[in-house]
Amino acid sequence: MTEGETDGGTDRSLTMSRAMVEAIAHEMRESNDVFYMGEDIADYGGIFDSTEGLLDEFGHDRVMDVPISETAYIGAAVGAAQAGMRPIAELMFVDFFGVGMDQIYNQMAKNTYMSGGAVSVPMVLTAAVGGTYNDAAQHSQTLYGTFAHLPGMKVVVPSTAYDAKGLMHNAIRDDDPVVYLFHKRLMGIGWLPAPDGPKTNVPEDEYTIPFGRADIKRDGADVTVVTLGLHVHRALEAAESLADDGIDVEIVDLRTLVPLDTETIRDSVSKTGRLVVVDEDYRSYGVTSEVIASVAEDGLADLDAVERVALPDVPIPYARPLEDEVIPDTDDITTAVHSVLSDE
Amino acid sequence: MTEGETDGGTDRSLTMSRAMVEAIAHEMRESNDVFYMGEDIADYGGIFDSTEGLLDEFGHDRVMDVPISETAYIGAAVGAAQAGMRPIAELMFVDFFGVGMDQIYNQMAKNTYMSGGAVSVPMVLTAAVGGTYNDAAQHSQTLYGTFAHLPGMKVVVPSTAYDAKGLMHNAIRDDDPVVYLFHKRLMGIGWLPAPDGPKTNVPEDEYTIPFGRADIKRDGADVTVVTLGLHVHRALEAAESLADDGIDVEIVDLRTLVPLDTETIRDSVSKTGRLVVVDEDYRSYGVTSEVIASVAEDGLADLDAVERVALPDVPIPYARPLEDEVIPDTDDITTAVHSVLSDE
Amino acid sequence: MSMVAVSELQEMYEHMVAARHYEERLQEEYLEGKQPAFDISAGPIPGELHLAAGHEASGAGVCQHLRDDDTVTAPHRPHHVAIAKGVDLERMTAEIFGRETGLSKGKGGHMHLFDPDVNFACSGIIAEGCPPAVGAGLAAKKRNTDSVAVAFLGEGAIDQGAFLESLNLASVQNLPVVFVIEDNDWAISMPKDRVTDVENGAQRAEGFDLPGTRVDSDDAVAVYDAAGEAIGRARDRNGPSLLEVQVHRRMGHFMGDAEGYRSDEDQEAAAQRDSIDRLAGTLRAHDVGGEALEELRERARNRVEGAIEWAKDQPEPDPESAYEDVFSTPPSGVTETAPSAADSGGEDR
Amino acid sequence: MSMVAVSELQEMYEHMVAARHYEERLQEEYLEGKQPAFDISAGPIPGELHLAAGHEASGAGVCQHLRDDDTVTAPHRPHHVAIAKGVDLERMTAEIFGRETGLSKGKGGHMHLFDPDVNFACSGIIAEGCPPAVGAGLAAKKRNTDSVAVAFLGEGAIDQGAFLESLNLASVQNLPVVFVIEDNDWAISMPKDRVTDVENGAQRAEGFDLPGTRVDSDDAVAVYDAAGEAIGRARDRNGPSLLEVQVHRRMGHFMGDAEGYRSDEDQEAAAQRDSIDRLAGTLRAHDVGGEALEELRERARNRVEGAIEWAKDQPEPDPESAYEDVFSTPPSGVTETAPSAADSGGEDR
Ligand SMILES: Cc1ncc(C[n+]2csc(CCOP(=O)(O)OP(=O)(O)O)c2C)c(N)n1
Ligand SMILES: Cc1ncc(C[n+]2csc(CCOP(=O)(O)OP(=O)(O)O)c2C)c(N)n1
Ligand SMILES: [Mg+2]
Ligand SMILES: [Mg+2]
Repeated sequence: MTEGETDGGTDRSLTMSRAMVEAIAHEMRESNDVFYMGEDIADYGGIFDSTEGLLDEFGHDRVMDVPISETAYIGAAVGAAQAGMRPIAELMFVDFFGVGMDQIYNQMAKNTYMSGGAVSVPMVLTAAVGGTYNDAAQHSQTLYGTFAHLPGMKVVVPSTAYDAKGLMHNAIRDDDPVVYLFHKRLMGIGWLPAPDGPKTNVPEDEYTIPFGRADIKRDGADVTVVTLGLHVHRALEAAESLADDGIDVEIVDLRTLVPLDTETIRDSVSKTGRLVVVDEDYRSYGVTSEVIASVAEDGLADLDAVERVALPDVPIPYARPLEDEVIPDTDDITTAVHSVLSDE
Repeated sequence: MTEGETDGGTDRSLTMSRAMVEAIAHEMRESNDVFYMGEDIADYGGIFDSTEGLLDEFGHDRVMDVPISETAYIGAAVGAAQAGMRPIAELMFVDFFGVGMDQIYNQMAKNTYMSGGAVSVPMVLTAAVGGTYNDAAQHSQTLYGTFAHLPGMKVVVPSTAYDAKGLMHNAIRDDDPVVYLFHKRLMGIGWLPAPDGPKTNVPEDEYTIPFGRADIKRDGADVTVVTLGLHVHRALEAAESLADDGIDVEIVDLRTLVPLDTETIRDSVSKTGRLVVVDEDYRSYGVTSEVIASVAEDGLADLDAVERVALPDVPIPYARPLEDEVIPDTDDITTAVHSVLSDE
Repeated sequence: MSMVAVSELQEMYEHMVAARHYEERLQEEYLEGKQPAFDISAGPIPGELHLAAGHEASGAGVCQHLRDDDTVTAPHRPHHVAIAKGVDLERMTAEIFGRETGLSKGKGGHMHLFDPDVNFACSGIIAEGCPPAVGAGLAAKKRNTDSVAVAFLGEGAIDQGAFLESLNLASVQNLPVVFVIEDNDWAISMPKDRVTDVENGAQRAEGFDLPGTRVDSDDAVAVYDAAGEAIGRARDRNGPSLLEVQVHRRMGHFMGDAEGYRSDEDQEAAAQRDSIDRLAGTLRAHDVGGEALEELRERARNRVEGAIEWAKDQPEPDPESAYEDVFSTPPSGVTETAPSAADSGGEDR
Repeated sequence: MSMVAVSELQEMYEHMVAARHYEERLQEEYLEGKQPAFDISAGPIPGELHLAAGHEASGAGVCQHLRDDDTVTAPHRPHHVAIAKGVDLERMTAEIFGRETGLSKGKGGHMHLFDPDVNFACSGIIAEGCPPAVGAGLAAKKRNTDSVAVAFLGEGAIDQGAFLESLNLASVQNLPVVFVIEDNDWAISMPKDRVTDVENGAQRAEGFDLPGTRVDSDDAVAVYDAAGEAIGRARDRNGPSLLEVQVHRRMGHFMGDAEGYRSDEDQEAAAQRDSIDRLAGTLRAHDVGGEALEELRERARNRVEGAIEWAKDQPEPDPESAYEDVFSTPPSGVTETAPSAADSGGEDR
């Protein structure tokens, strides 16, 4: 990469957490309507650094710790959004969605439609997702498919600092509810070291990344790997080693699940003929299913072989050998790529 | 059908509601550990006749009205199940899952695994599903995919009285949590007239229908239609009219989503080569996706054409022309069948 | 003694009569084609219908204190509150009839009425409107306005987490929110004592450090007074309150409910305790004569008849419009700003 | 004056010392390999770790009244309660170290300890254990036994719907359930007054018509007495109670928490108010000498050391076992009974 061509001319590299917070701070400066609510997001700065530094600049009125009452405060964000503000509400772990889901999907996601467009709900729901640090079944899920299945919310999953900032700007400016899922392992938190990829150059200026546009994170001719979040980096790693074997993998980073960029996926598959979908959510009735079905529906003729690599349909176990077994790793991706190449 | 061959020799025909209640009553007679909790399930008999008549026989102690506190009473069912009882808890409409989901998926569904099998949670969660009577976005969903995506619960969707009884016997006897989703339009409720199909002959004796075994509701050679619940009957209707055009449709009734009988689906597709999946849940990241993906994964070579017919990704609207537009009907199925036949 | 002005009583009376007449007329329209065999898909009004006849004092007494910029959230039984809050009656009726010009273009129906002009919304999940009302109060506080928010709920909803959490959040943030419990003795078929040990729902307030009051006299004036205090407190930035009002359910839980679980005496007693009659008596005691009352009733009825007539004349929505409004129109969220090469930011790592 | 027997005080003391020593030793083990740079994936203990040093009086004082057939649910900070309830310490420790012979075969970890032999369970979502405890109480009532259920939760959990709804359900069904709030002043970084207006969490009981009591003396005997009353009430079928106990957090919310949000004075004060020292004083006043106390401490420490040693010796689970236990073993739910042609019931309609 020649710097300046693809990153707005900066060589300032940031962690994903810093990039995300930078966008939030910018929007909070621009408008008093933007504020952040959540547990431990004020003095603590967010358990996963999602609000690090915001309290100092904006104070407790706009960086608000709230009671452990997800239903009440997420619903309050809906009410404030309908009143014209632009709240950001944080669900500390996406795994906790079950205590506040009614407000999320029956109010936040549906009110625009149920009102025939008379009201809108310009809010962002942020949540930390993902495993790889042995936090077991109630603190390790991504639940990508759960949110993407229910209509009325846009669902965003950044994989790099660059994307995280642009997608967050867009999320806050969007007039519709956006669920912004950031992977803990990508944030660049001291105690949870990130892999190399997510820390990227990030322009100081604001910029938006439109929803519904997947990003080709690596060009390739032989196999299409569609993925998102942490697994973009695992797929890139697999691609590097596969390249040594002369296998040229294209990596599509979905970036948003709703809207889903089926065009980019299909274009890539029409080129490679082989599809591997890699996801950290549960295998069945989820992201891998949808990506495969969307290709089968309109591009069946192009499709020579398909594989999915996902979390098996088991709750996420605690012990290291067990968690390692179920969360897809680079080897699992490599194996799947070999498999689609030998399948025909 | 020669009576006596396929229905245990009875010519007693029951509504789906009567059949379901019969199984519950039987199990309650067999064991004091079985009891039913829910809103308006005692004196009212269940808003959708799911407990009609049970109060008279078993009294308020075993047919328990509970406060409108889904989190508390569904979680109480989990606790009682872990203590060795066999509670049935009713969520009046599946659409209300959001107020109690944490207990459902983080306790009911996960405790067996999280305890390494040390505890089990032998309970049934019943819920009414489905639209077609203009109850709008918060009272018309099926949410099949939402439950099927999250591991640890078996998910059952009967389409006939015969199946409803056998599946309910099995659900109560199963040592694992079972989500039993009954379609309002199939129950045979006076004010919500059912189509012809669901009222079937039902043996008086107990019998179980194992989970994970789809049922071929109609044999056919040309196109496989995979569906469930109300849409089994819409598909059968479509098949009749297609038969007039010489098109021979096979109809696979999934009956359970977890476990999913991929073998029966694949066998059928390997015969017909053409797959239409029909679902009343939202289109994306759901049942249609999973069925198509499961075939593409292991039977891609057999698959000549595929279509899905599902609720588009919009909340369910109220007015009749709008609801009619979004809930798949017989014509939509017919069109999809024609489409897979012309696709190749 | 209440300090309420006679003109306010007259307004409340008119709202209450309009609300009652509205429910009676909707009942008629709804049952058309549904008799003798009740088929929910027949007749001019689709779906379920929860009518609020017997609840009028609550909507009128509370909303009499509210302005357009105050927010109200109501539950599944919303019409009397909507009328008192000043929701557009014609478009609301068109919505209930499922018409294109309805408040929600026919997408929402009677449990999902939204009128942003007067900041009214309702929804069908128990206690679900409480958190958004807290949010409206939060917005008022942040914007430093003196508007308030009121959440209505049934006595059956006081056991639901959404309500209980909201009491705490409003209390700790000291928000201008009033929670109004409409106690009609029943949650569908479940009597109050089957679902809670607390006879007075306002007692819930005690665990959360906010004031709680109950009005059980079927007296719109008493509701007006108690609501005035609670809403005044909120407007003066003195924090939230909880108010419970005894009302009565005169028409079953929803249309088609035969109320087999309810005794004749209970039904009879509910019918007797009619707050509309009572308010008429109060007005007469304030020297508002029979003719003046009849004039108010006439005006109320005419408004209702006009709205129903208008609504029934409206076109049904185009089926294709079912695909619109999932997201805002015009579409938002596709802005692209500098740096222009932005989109490929992660391209070649 | 408490009627507690000296032998009970000794048992409680031993449990408390064991619990404290356990946490200190786990802290050591946990931090191994994680210093100077804290990487959560290093060292012998996986995942997050929430230690309960400073909470001991609560677990010991309450569980002293419990039998094996009584149910306890605990939150994310469970060890002191588990120890007092008699959970198998070796298998619990093996679970925390992620070993095959752990209580959950390494699948659950420290937030998901299940020991059905003593009816103990814990979980990681705030207030999530309350409804299942109500369910255990319900089962006891239905089976007409005199066993009881106790749900432990933090003071930060009293704003959560699951807790509040449970108070009501237990109250209206008159179930043998005791809710125990452990007030350690903090919910991670949030001080109590930021999240609720109520200083005394037991006040929540008032809105639900059940008795509420608070013990804030850091005195295990006072906890024992208050818990005895509440549990006795439950065992005698007189219904549920709410009990709040002041405890202290001595080790940060989880390991690695630098507590930047907390003042030194607050930390210091928490360390000072040590209920273990206090109970030792009480025992001495009951003529239990220094030597006897040291013997109890020694025994407690040995048990802990033995468990840790045993656990660290255990094998790690086979990766393939990750696929087991989603459902019960042996598999259930595949029974097939007459009529044999059952399966094709709907075949040809
Ligand atoms: C969370 C949830 N549970 C159950 C229902 C079904 N439901 C609709 S109205 C109702 C009874 C409500 O009673 P109450 O709150 O007293 O209001 P009322 O109908 O008496 O006005 C119930 C249980 C629902 N809509 N939402
Ligand atoms: C529903 C839910 N929300 C948030 C969390 C994250 N969380 C874990 S512990 C905790 C603080 C709990 O405080 P408290 O109840 O006082 O218990 P303590 O940690 O002080 O013992 C929070 C917010 C969670 N586990 N579940
Ligand atoms: Mg009521
Ligand atoms: Mg605490």
